[in-house]
Amino acid sequence: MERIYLDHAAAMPVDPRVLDAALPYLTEKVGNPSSLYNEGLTAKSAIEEARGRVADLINAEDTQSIIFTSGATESNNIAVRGTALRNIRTGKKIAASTIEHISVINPAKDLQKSGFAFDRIPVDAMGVVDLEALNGIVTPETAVTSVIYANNEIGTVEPIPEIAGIVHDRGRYLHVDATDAAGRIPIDVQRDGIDLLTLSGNQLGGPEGIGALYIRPGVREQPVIFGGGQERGLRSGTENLFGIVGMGEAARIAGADMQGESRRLAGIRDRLIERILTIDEAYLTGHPVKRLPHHASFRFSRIEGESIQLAMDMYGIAVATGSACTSRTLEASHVLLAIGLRHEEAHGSMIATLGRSNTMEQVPMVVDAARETVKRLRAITPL
Amino acid sequence: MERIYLDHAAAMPVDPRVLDAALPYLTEKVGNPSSLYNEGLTAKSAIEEARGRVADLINAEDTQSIIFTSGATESNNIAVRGTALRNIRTGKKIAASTIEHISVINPAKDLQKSGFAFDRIPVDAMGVVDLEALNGIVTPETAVTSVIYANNEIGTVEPIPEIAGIVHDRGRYLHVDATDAAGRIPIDVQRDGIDLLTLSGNQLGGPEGIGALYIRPGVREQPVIFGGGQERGLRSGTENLFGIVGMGEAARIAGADMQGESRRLAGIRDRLIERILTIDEAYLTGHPVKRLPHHASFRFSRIEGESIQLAMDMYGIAVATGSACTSRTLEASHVLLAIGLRHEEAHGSMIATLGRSNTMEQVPMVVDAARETVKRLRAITPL
Amino acid sequence: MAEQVGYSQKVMEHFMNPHNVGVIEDADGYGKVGNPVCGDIMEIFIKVKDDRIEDIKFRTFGCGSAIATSSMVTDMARGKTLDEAMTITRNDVATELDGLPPRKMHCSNLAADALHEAIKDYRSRQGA
Ligand SMILES: Cc1ncc(COP(=O)(O)O)c(C=O)c1O
Ligand SMILES: Cc1ncc(COP(=O)(O)O)c(C=O)c1O
Ligand code: FES
Ligand code: FES
Repeated sequence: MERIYLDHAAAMPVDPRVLDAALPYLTEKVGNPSSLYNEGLTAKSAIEEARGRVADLINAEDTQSIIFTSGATESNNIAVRGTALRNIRTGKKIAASTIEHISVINPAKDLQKSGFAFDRIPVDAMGVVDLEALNGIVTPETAVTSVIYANNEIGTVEPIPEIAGIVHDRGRYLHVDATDAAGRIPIDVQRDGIDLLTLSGNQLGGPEGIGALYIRPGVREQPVIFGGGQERGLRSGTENLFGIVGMGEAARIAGADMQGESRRLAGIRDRLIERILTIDEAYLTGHPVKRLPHHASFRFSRIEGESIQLAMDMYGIAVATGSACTSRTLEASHVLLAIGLRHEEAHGSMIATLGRSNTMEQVPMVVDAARETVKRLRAITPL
Repeated sequence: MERIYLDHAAAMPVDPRVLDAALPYLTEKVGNPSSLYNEGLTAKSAIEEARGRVADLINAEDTQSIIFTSGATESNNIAVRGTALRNIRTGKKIAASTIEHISVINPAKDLQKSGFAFDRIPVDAMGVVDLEALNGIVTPETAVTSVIYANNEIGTVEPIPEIAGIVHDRGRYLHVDATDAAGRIPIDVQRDGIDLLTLSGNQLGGPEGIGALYIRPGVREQPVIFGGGQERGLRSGTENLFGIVGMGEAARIAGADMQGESRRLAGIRDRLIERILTIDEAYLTGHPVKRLPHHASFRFSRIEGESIQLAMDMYGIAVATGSACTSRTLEASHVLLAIGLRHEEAHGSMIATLGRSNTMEQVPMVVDAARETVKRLRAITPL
Repeated sequence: MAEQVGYSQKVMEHFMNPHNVGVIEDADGYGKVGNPVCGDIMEIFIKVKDDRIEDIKFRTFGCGSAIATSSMVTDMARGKTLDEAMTITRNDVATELDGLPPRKMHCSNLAADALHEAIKDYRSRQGA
């Protein structure tokens, strides 16, 4: 049975064109980019070219505003911790929406131990940040405010330019986690008014273990990891040449293909949503319109998400869930609670994120499997 | 002209067998290892197998004592910062040798800002840690003592079991940075009495951007990067599946090939050292006997290392140098100063680290190039 | 050497084809337990004859292991005397399923508790 993979937000196959471009840097084109010998210069050029490509994707004003990290988690950590500590004179306050990724929330919580206040900005039932609340919460003492470009569990795209306006009126820097949005919808840090932007290599179609952080020129930062001073001192460690070249190529391809591919995926997504919602007591989570083109997320009443994931797998389909039962802490998804779902409701979540291998032809198979799954699990539920 | 690459300590080509094993995890075998669908379970199994292989290489008592990181720099940061902060009740003291890698020294310096005392343990002229001094410096308040297994600039291998004895008599935990030693000489964390051990994926023949930290069961740690709680909560972030599988395979190969390959490289090294030392005013740095099998390091009086690197490159040879001129800070190598060299002496360093592509036949070419290089540069030196 | 990955074959069998699903309308005993942490809910119905569990059914809201342990415990209890059934522990259920992931041992291994509740309910109805 051919499998249908619908968890691209968690992990994506690397684009074959990316592999072609980056593989030589694992085997032949190897050398220390800080060294002046031939291999070192080649490595250094490759890194700077990749930096330029990532900068282009988000219209950064300066290639040097991009630093490469080990992934989105680390970028988020630098953006929160590094910005807060380096700008401590602004004030000991940070703010973040209630639907940030845990790699924003947890470093923020860690800063609370050092006396920082951590304010949460609520969202509405569709996951859109409450602009009035934002305006009330952010103050001149807020060194960094973090808002996700588009949430990974519910797909809602935030009104970043408006948010940037408020943050810059009231507080200091706006950090935006664009892990899931980049390469799917057009991002322009200058137009959008973004000071810090998190990017993931794998979510662009590049390798795992690589990410980037855009830092607007002039924004002061301090590192989270200390060492040899690579990446302008903000991310020490020998450069992951394969990862960097791969991420650069992925950014280039994403820029070139985005429009067409996003339209294609949005078509599949819309059909999938329309058909899934014909299932009894099935609901969309997140925004019906302002959502990522590759993202469809649902909840089914009276059943639980891990069981949904396991059963869908039996039909050959890989989906994600925000169920408490699959989380490390066995806690309900903070995102689903933030949009106002009750614990029982948050349990029955199913998330499908599309990618290159997905086709319109797969939709009926996915819907049939979901229908069967729901039927089975409802047959044994006491609720 | 065929190039001769002699900077394996900085960056190494990935072993073709590693590529074969790991490439499928970039393309087909992709899935979230925390998920229960088929692709997730495959990923999880692959990670656990790799963990076992890394554990085997260093004879760790428990596969779960290995956590994967983004590289040796990060492992060192966790070992220093994470151990010190989590064991703060032991005391606010840390200690490290004067020849530690900067990714040990800089996080230690950062801890000074939080009120930690940072004590330096001197080494002798060959780079061997002064055991008496160690005994005097480490106290029951010293939460973590960091000593490099073998230094990357001078190749000296430290007497780790003796050091472990003293650290455990006097202080708390011993962290050992085995970035350059692992896969070159046999390491056994149980025999050696090591509490924390840093490993680099690339230095084993695996990809860049992946590393590991061995944490003896029972040693308490806290993370440096916060997020989703992967790797027992000590290294959040989606697992770098390709990197992890690659590092596992590299560890397996290193374990199997080490004896033969290290003997082969030691033969080349010995010949290289013998011949280079026939050059006028050329000196070996580091220990003549207790040194890494693939490591040959020199200094030449009255000339400067960046020039040496550039000139050697003209002869088709890539070497490293510890010269101030090539460093980001333009400071003389702290390692060369620590073994007692004066600033002028530290300038003229040349480091050759061997790998699979190197052969005995290359030695005369390297020596001729070095002789010519030294002659040229001496011709224009005022010293 | 490596930690078990995912669920055992047995858990998956019981998850996909759970035994003894349903409601006994005229049950002699009924037990219901829930885990406030992650929200699973299990209920067990028993029919008792001559101090033996003659029929047993369950309904469960929860994860794979919650469903599999419910199915397994009903299999294990069927035909046993009440005293025998009272000795079935959470661990016994997990063992019969060839183990559960450590994380799930406490939270979704409540089926034995539900069974014990059903037996207690039966006994209290008998006024014992
Ligand atoms: C919105 C968002 N931010 C950050 C991350 C962290 O990315 P990584 O795990 O690759 O570090 C994720 C991962 O899924 C995410 O969805
Ligand atoms: C002894 C030692 N430790 C740590 C490191 C840091 O390794 P990485 O730059 O791969 O993080 C190096 C790098 O050269 C090293 O030689
Ligand atoms: S029902 Fe939540 S973990 Fe089992
Ligand atoms: S002599 Fe030029 S940087 Fe040192």
